[in-house]
Amino acid sequence: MSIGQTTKHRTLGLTDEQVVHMYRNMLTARKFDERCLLLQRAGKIPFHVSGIGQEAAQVGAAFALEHGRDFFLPYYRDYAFVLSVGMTLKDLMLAAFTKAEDPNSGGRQMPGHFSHKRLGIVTGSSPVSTQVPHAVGIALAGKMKRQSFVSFTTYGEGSSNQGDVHEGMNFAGVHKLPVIFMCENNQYAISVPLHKQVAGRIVDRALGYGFPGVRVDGTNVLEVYEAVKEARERALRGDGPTLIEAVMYRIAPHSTSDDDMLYRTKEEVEYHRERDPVSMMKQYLLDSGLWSEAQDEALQAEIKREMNEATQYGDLAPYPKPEDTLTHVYADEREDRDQWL
Amino acid sequence: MSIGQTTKHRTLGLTDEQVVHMYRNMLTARKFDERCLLLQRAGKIPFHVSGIGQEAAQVGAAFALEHGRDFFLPYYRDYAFVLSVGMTLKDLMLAAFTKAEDPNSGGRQMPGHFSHKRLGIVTGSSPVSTQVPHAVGIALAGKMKRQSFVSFTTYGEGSSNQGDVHEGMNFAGVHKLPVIFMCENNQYAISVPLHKQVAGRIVDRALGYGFPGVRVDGTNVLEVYEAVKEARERALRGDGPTLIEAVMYRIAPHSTSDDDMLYRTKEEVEYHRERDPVSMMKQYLLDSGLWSEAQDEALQAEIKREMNEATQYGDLAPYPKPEDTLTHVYADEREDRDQWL
Amino acid sequence: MAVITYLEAIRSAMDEEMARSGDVFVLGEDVGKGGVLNATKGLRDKFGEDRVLDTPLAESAIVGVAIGAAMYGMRPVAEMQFADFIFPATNQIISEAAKIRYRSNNDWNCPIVIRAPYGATGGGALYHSQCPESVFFGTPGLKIVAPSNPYDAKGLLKAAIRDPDPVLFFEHKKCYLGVTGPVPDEDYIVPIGKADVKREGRDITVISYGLTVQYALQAAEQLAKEGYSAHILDLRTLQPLDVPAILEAASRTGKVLIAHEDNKTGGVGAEVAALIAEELLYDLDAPVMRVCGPDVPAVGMNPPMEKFFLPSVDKMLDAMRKLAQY
Amino acid sequence: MAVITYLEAIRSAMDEEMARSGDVFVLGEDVGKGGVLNATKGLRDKFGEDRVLDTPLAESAIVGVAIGAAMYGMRPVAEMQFADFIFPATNQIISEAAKIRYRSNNDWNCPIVIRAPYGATGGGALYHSQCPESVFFGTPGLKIVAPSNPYDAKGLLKAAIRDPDPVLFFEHKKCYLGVTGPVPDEDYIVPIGKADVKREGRDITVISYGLTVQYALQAAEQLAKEGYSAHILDLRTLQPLDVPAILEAASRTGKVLIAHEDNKTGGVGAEVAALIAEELLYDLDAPVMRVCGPDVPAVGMNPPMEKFFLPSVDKMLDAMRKLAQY
Ligand SMILES: Cc1ncc(C[n+]2csc(CCOP(=O)(O)OP(=O)(O)O)c2C)c(N)n1
Ligand SMILES: Cc1ncc(C[n+]2csc(CCOP(=O)(O)OP(=O)(O)O)c2C)c(N)n1
Ligand SMILES: [Mg+2]
Ligand SMILES: [Mg+2]
Repeated sequence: MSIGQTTKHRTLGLTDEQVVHMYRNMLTARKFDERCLLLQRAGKIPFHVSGIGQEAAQVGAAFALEHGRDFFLPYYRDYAFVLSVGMTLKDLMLAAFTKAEDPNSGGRQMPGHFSHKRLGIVTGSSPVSTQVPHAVGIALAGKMKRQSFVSFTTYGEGSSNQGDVHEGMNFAGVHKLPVIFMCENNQYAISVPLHKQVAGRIVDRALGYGFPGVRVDGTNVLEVYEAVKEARERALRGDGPTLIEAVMYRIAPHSTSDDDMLYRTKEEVEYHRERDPVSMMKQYLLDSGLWSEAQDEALQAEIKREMNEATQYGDLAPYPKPEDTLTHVYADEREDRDQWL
Repeated sequence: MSIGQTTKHRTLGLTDEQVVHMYRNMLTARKFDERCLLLQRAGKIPFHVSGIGQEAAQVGAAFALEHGRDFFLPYYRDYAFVLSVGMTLKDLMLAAFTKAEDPNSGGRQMPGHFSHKRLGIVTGSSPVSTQVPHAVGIALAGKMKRQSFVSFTTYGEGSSNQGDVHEGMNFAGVHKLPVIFMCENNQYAISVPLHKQVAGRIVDRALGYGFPGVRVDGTNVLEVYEAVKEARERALRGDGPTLIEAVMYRIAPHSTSDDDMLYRTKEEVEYHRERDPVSMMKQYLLDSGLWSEAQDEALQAEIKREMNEATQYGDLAPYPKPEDTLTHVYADEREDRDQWL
Repeated sequence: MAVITYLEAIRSAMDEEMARSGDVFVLGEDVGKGGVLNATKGLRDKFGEDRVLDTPLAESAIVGVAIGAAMYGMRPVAEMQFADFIFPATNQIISEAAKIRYRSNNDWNCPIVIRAPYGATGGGALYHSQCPESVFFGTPGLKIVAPSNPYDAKGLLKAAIRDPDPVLFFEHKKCYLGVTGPVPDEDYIVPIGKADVKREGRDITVISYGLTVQYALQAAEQLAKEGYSAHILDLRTLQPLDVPAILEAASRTGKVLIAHEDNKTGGVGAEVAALIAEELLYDLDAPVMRVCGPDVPAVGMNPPMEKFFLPSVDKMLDAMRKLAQY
Repeated sequence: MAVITYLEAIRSAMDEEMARSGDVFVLGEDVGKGGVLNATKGLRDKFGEDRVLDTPLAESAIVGVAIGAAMYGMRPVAEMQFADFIFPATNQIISEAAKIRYRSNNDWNCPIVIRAPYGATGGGALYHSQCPESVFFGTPGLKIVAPSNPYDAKGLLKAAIRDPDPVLFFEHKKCYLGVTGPVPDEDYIVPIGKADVKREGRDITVISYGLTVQYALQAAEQLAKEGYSAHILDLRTLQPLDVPAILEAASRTGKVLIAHEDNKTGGVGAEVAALIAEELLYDLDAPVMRVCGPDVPAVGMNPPMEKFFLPSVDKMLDAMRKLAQY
């Protein structure tokens, strides 16, 4: 690796601490994923959808955004993203164990359906791509109220074919809204490979909406960081949306219910596992002289400790009460109405 | 006008008779439109949506398609189109008067909602753009059954923003289906001008679906003919869909319920009226030496006679019976089921 | 109290709420010029084109963008140009708006209003006449409102805009210019969730909403001349239904006629009848009756089919008389 | 007669209809590998990937493309991966499929089948558990089917594929592997529009469809031990409802319990109750009862809320006993 490459983060304005922090978040997300797969197999949690292979893009994007100001509309694989904008392992474990204290939904939704108002994480659902117009609406509101922030949303390449993506992007393009659309193109939509899913190139769709499309290597955290940072600057300058296509590979099966060997080969998966973004990031740190194997072991141990704590906390936390089923269909009469009036 | 221009139709493989026929159809559609506006103002028919200004693209396209073989999914302004693929003035007048004999819907739908199975005109509705996936589905069926035809659909530039257009085009792109999408970009969606409606250029959207987009002067019948002809050849060769953006101007108000002076100026409309495609076509025929003012007068008289006949027929034809309301919700038990079994 | 049309009531509700708070804005197709049905006429001149926003022709985006803005804290009022064109937005309404509070365990909420001009005016045919309320009825998390007169229309629309939850607001197009009535000059709201007795009576109870309330009132005048008195309950809010008011009105006379323009099967009237069958069986003196549109896709364009399809004062009177004489 | 699962019944219906006619094909997300719920397993190997077509992730296109193919003359069977994801296709279903025959005055028709796996299995949370039938119920032009056992599932799916009109086919996911039963080896259909008495009884009538029919049958066994006999009618087709069968079953005992997993307000049960209130008032010996999901957006993921929400044999038995003892 050349010197240029090993200090790329500095040329992007990232400190050494930040880039280590990026790695830490990627690793934490990876370990969370691995833990959940174990917990699911052990019957301790019902279900898990994994983000393995997508951590680089998620962390790169999160570091380019402003926490406490920007709005985030992530999709179900974005563990590394939400961990990087303030969600904790405990929060995620509470969701995995579907417990009352889960800040995402109070144990109502499947895990991976992120929500945390204080952190700017907007509640998401399962039907894919519905969040895209929401991101546009938040950006519109910000523009109307002359607030300086962006809204950032992600979705898979399969999901990019939903009508809502088209309608949302066109709306954002017409009004030059501060939105960043990031498609995490991981080559599969469950079993359907890219070429049966998407005609043309996703990145080229931006042209038709009059704003730039950028294709980046989604396994390279710094490349994604740079693209999102530029997109954010454009948005804040009033120059409108950006579409980022982050190309990557879904290393794990679609979910704990999926047998991916029905539609792809071990060899194909192995090929990509060797290009694992977390390992590549570690290598970058090692090559830059910012990291050592000893530090890595210490970090792994620390994450493990945290993970155990979070797991235990999630496991032992109480469930909602059965009658909670009936709450929050509508506002409590006094509550919000008075707030707004 | 140079010699090259006056014989352009021959270089496209169109005979002199055909190009006169094109003009005849454009003029017939125009006269139909004008008659309906009169009938509506006189309270003889309830409502009219006009196609004035869009006849060239419609006739150009219709002549490039194969009647009795291709499938047509036109939108509500396509009078000149349907007249060119076999619908008669009588058919259209029966629809305008909402009479039982109307082949489009038996007087059930608003006029402009074309349908005629024998002519390959597929029933359309009011919610815009729903016909786009239908066109794709027909093309898919044709491909599955190894039949050699194209399906052709039109819609306005406002309607191009519906999710169904995106989803339909992507589907057609993935499966390389023999569909031609023609957007009649007439600059307005009711009162909303192009720049508030569409981000980017409509024609550029094709790139994102991996098939060619062609922008043509929609007031030039030969240019549209050429584009649709090429698109049809591509489709039959198995090379997939084409998007054609035909640029034109909606000279009339949106409908008989619309006051267009609320959102555009007389001058703007006047400017485009001077570029009226029907007059330009007449001029082309005159310049080519294929036409004379005397012939034109004869044609006008002939169309007027036909129009009067059709109007009278439509006016005098009986309405459906009240109880017809209850028919054709579902198939008559014996009918279609047996046909298919 | 000024006497105004139903359409003016709706327009002035938006006008006043927009003046009251900068969070309120309207968006939709052609709303800038005033809307194709004139509900937003004059608002752009007053509040600017940002707050009377012409959108691209894409209903799912109109609702989806409104949802995003509402989650941010705005109070968007989204216009569907015709209720018939609400269906592209179904996913945003049912999967999103209705479930945002519940799924986030009360962390987020979605205070949008979706205005949908519905019902037949004559000459609208299959796709400019529909009554789609039953599609959304029965989706918990949504509120659904359908006023029958200017007072209720204005008061309910203001309540809807101030409501912290999503409200579908169905405006019967035939009421727009056809129904006028007195409306207070000062600010007021009509609470969502409360039905209203529009006429007191002893012999039969008519339960309805929207235009057919007006038909029932006219038919009741005629019926009174024939010696029968009709009690008329206007549901006003379809969801949540005002169950106590329904049961009270039904038990008042023991003879219930339910009327709506929406087709009969699976309509709101079915739920009203079911509630009565569950709660009031022994108080009924006649079977429950329903007068509704026939179970066909929608109204035909030609006049004979239109007349056959649509409710009318005469059809209402026939049914009311039959029930009274039962 | 082989004894097979509900899922195998559905798969074999498609298999046999595809073998029977080259016009039949299936399309949807992941149907090629067999579908995420295995309903199309093995079909691609047998019929090729053109006739077991993996589509892009876009429900409106799946249905819209199927409609186009159906108008051409094909018999597409479109799979919604989960019924919860049918809503993006609402416009194509309600505005298009349901109205094609009517609006073209019988010139065109739209013989599509839309398969929608619905209902909660446990662990599916808000968006993999819904019962969306009431959204489409009450849309004339559509047929809606919801079988409760393998025999009906296979026979009805074959009938749906052969039907010249659009059919929404709701398959309860908890029946897939949980319900087995005998199915003839030879070709047969179960006619759309006919309800079926699943158990004869004298004391109470239960009217239901889908999974809750199974619960009712189990509860009836228990109730029999307590000395009461339950008459159980399985609607099988939700639209058009088999009105004579409903009235006959209700009048058989004069005590009616209606049950479904879909939430109560505005559900199919409301129409069933309304029909009874209109036609059988004087034959009833007890108010009509409904056992349904609560009026909340959908089932929660965590076990306590799930248990609270979902119907069960016990809940059914309680209601049936209460009605029997009324
Ligand atoms: C509207 C809708 N249809 C179907 C599904 C079921 N589903 C869940 S994830 C998925 C595939 C998504 O693929 P992609 O967008 O590429 O994201 P990835 O899972 O690969 O990250 C499908 C079909 C859904 N959630 N929503
Ligand atoms: C889904 C839907 N929403 C709204 C409408 C009402 N509407 C009818 S035509 C029209 C404008 C269409 O504009 P465009 O697509 O540019 O076609 P043009 O009328 O200009 O030919 C609108 C909004 C509709 N028909 N369908
Ligand atoms: Mg993917
Ligand atoms: Mg236009």
